[in-house]
Amino acid sequence: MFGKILIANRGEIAVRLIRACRDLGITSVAVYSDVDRCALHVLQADEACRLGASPAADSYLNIGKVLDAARRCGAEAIHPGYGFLSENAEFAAACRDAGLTFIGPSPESMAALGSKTAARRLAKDNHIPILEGTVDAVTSVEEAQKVAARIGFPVMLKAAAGGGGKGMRLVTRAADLASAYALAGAEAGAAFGDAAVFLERAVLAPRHIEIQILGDQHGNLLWMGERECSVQRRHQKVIEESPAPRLSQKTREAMGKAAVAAARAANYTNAGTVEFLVDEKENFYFLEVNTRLQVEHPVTELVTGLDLPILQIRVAAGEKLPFQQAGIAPRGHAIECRVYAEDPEQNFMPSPGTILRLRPPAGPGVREDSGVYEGWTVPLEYDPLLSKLITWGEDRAQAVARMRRALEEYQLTGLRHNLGFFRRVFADPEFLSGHTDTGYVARLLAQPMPTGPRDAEWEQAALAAAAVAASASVPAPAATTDSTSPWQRAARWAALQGGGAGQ
Amino acid sequence: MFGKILIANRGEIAVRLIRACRDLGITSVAVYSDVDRCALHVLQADEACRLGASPAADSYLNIGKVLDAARRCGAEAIHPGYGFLSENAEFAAACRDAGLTFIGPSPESMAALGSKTAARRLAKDNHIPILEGTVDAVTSVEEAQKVAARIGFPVMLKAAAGGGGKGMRLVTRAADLASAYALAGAEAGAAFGDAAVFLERAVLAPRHIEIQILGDQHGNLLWMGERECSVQRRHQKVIEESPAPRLSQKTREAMGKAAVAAARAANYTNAGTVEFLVDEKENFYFLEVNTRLQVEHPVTELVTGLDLPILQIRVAAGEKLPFQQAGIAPRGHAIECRVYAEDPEQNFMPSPGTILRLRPPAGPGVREDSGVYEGWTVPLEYDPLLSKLITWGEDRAQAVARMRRALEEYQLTGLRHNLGFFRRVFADPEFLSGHTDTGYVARLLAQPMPTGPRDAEWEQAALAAAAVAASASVPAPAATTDSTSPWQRAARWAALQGGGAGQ
Amino acid sequence: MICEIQIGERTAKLSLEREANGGWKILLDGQPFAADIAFPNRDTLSLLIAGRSYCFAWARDGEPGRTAIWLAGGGRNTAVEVRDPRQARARHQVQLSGRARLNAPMAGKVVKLLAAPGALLEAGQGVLVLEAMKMQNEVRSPKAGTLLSLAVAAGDTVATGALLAEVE
Amino acid sequence: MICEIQIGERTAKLSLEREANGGWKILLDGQPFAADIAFPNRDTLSLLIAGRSYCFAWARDGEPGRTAIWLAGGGRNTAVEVRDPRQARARHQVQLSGRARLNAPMAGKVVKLLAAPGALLEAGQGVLVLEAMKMQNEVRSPKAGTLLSLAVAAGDTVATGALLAEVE
Repeated sequence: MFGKILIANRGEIAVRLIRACRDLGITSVAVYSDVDRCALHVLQADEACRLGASPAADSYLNIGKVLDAARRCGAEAIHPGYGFLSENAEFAAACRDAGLTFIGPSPESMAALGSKTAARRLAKDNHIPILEGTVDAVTSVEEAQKVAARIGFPVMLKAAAGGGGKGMRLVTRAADLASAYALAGAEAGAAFGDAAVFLERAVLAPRHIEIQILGDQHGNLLWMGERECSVQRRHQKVIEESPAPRLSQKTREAMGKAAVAAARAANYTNAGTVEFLVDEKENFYFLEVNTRLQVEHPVTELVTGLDLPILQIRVAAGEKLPFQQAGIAPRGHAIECRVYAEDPEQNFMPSPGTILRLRPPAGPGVREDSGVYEGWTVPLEYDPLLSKLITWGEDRAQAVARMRRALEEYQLTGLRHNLGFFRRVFADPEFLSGHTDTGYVARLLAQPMPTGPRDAEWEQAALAAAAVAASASVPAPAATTDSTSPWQRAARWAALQGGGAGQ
Repeated sequence: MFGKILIANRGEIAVRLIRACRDLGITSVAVYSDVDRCALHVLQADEACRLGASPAADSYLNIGKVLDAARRCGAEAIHPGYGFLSENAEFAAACRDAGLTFIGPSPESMAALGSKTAARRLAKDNHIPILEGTVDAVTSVEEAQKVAARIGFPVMLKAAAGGGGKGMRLVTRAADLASAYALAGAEAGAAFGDAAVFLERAVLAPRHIEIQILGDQHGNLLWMGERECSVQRRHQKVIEESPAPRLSQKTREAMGKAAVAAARAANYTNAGTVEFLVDEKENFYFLEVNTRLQVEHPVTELVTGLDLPILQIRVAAGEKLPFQQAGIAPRGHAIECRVYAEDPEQNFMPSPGTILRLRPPAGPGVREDSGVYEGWTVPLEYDPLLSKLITWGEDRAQAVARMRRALEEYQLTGLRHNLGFFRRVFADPEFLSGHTDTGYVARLLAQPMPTGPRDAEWEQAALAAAAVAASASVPAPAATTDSTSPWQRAARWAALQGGGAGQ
Repeated sequence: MICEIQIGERTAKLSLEREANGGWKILLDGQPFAADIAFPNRDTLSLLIAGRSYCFAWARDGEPGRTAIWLAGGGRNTAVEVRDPRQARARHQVQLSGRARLNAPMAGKVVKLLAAPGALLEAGQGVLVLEAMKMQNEVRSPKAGTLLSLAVAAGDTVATGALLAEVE
Repeated sequence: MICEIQIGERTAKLSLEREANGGWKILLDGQPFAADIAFPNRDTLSLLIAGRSYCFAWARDGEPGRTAIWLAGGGRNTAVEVRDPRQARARHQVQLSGRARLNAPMAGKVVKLLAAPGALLEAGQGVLVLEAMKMQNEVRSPKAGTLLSLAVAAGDTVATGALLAEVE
């Protein structure tokens, strides 16, 4: 087993991996950019090593600097988390060349599966159903127009590299294709260092269900249940759950076997996720493989009782998986909410700022994987994920009830976020019935905001509280040491104008 | 199902019960004494109702005031929690007379099992092994001396009413019996309103293992695994776990059946716990029945996946248990640490005060059931339990590793507490081997304090941090609005003198 | 103290007086409002109103005469504005002026301008692209009209709420 | 700033100087101590020392010249005392005076006196019974000797650290 692991990431996933290292008695090393000197992962790690300036290209995406940090601190292995370099085969190869264990699949497996285009070809070759479209990237707007005309609108533009909804655009008519192609390419380039995008038939309002896989270096390759990830905005998941509601055991197993077949064709080891689109008739289509730990891995952990980062580290160290396929026995139901610094009233746009108050919920069935703390200023440079709130219950109804209770307890002020949006989702009959698909969020937001029986009372209490608080003579409990310039204050004010009780 | 439940308790258990009500969509009503106006349970409940002055006799132990509060708020049921009125058959009967559902066993079952002396007789009648001693209370020091002489020292003095180590004294020689008898009686009187104590043979360093039972009003009575509770100080549990390490499945099942037999003999319904002493040869002796929810119920919840307060409420409302004995399938291992405001360096004496900083741990496998918050002044009047920290793991080793990690993250300052003691326990080979008995804490404290390889480094960092903090020009972040009198400050200073890095 | 508080769409007038016994006398839009108010710590308020328990953690923000109070409680996290009624009047007039202003919906970097001053815009047409947290976001015109002015250039970093452009 | 800090059994001398570049120059018992120090927020400190990361949340307590700093970090929660070296000297002398003082180990109520002034005590013999949080606790003499004086009577409520009795 390793003595020291460098965690080449930041935010909640870096904190999650530090916890895994601690559970195994392994020294954890955080890396950081200048703006992240006081980020939570730096405060929590055993050691910390500066990478460089704040832009990701100078820090978390810079292979040379990450490898240099690993050399300096004497790490034996690198865990890449998700995003940044996690799906970069070149980085995995560079680790191997530097004598470091990359905690993930081999560079060869990543190359075979990591790009969506390559993965589509592999799936096709292994008789796993895929959606109509280009297998290779499209190299010009003209080519994109031609293919789109052939398969018919709507079409989906997708970054060949990466995932997480970045560099992805739904295009419903030819007139929008050029601008969407440019934006998707630019976003993909900025996020993954690769601007290539491909095109496929868009299935409107499908379900998005994925299979967790895990393999060791001794030929064992298992699937660990599925995750339903249809609740998305901006093509990015915000709520995930396991098991998927309304999915037959027959389809679940067929998907599991297809996922293992795809992974086996690429000699896959370590953790990965095979994503599928599922239509109303439970036909499923291979989408892509995420060759790394997934953001939403906790829902699988809560139902299976397994610790995925720990298993990743173990198999990367050469250990055999300690169980077989039959040993994976899910129990109950788990749901995750991704808490983002974003504004649901402004199309979920990122909304950085300083956290003035943070009291996460706790108690039975509640897990919080956070990457922030009270007083932390969420930087502009990176993904706005603050934390993940996950609940477990004996069944879906209990997991939902506990999530509702957790949202009730959650205190988070100082910036805009989506907790109010979740509060609305977990009171919505359509969500509660389990009939979600990727069009769900748009449908929900098209409805008028419902008001509860206690809302007016709450508003009266809040008015009184605000008046008393404003009149209080104690100094304002601002949590930062930085003084805020008048200009910043004015800007903040403008942002506050849109504020409402809906949050 | 009930629409509104009054929670006749305070602290973490009241918060736990508020959460259970919320999960069921039931309105929760907190009750409070004057010193508890801003206690966490009052802040978290849907409604709150004043009982009276701060002494428990004027508030939480006052049957008339609790019933009056229930009437005023329109509650249909009362959950008593643990301690206070929870094992008071008179109170349960008064609830019934007032047309309120008491969430617990019937007054008749409580009378048959609630007093330790009555329970001993019932166990004897049902051929469940008990320890030699008096079945009834001893009424004078002289009688106590006589019985002790007969069965031989060491003997244990125990309050006939109540539990939790209050009114309990181990006596090793005749000369100490008189003072111990007086103290135990006074403590029992103050805590339970009943000064009666009985005497039994003391088994030195036995294991303390208990069985969780649960019955509905339709004749179903199940046992839900055991809890190992041998790690005690002042005859009160501080660490509990499930399953018990080194317990054969045969003994476990025999204890489960004995527990169900005892409960069935008393027509038991709702949740209860049957406590046993277990010797080295796995002989077990019936100790007592706690006719209420136990402090340590979360460890059972984490391994069985069940929610005990919710099941209590359901069966009290007349519902059938939704599973049979075979449906109870424990998974993994859970451990609980009771976080107390007490001083391990002063024989674990209670140590009230104001919480200046509180950041509980979180992440995979960690659950915190807390009754306090940053800024709260822990009152002198009640039990010093602040919170319960519980971890779950696939096996004991993982539960322990996660507990160690959680303790590493835990930030709690402003008063003395036992987190440092737990840190020591979870690094101790004897504890890690699972070979604990009720003499464990004394053996541990008799050893010199071990120092870790990083302790000196940590101390240097702490010295530098303290100097920088002391020189900082920002105002002190005291969390209270109260000004502290010079006299109180001086007293605080004296308390701080004993301070050390050991915490 | 008399103040005007805006919460969501609603604006209310609050009058607040400390009583001799330490309690509070509150008038909400002229109506007496009875609450038992206590302070769990320096940034938390507990209110018991007709038996119901409300707890709010608060943080102060803003500037003299216009305090923003962030409130967290009962599952809601929201910013309310507490105004001195006289100063509020002046501000209102500014807001009512004719032009539509495009403010930055988030802090970010202007990566591309999509229209030049003088351009005729359709409602919903993109004016510029703002990048934040690795997302490219088109900022669109709220209405059809003429792009009067651009307050930023490509490459500029802007704070949340900063003026980007004006459309008439 | 120069101060004397007591942590557990150890007392150290710290000298602290703010450098022009915003950094800190620290001497620990006369030896230079290199640390990269940052402030995550107003009550947290981050120190990077030879690559290792230490984070402490702190809260201040105490009185002028004798600051108590509660530190939470790395699994430890402890109070350290930061003293002005001159004032510390004076205090020390008080502590060295001859008699054994019994201080209240916790705040509580004196429910019973077990010995009267003048009584001869064995080491470990009970002097009085203190009740706190429903526990009855015997406060015992730390040594054999004579009970010189009792500072409390049955029924008194005492704060933590309050003088209860003196034994010689």
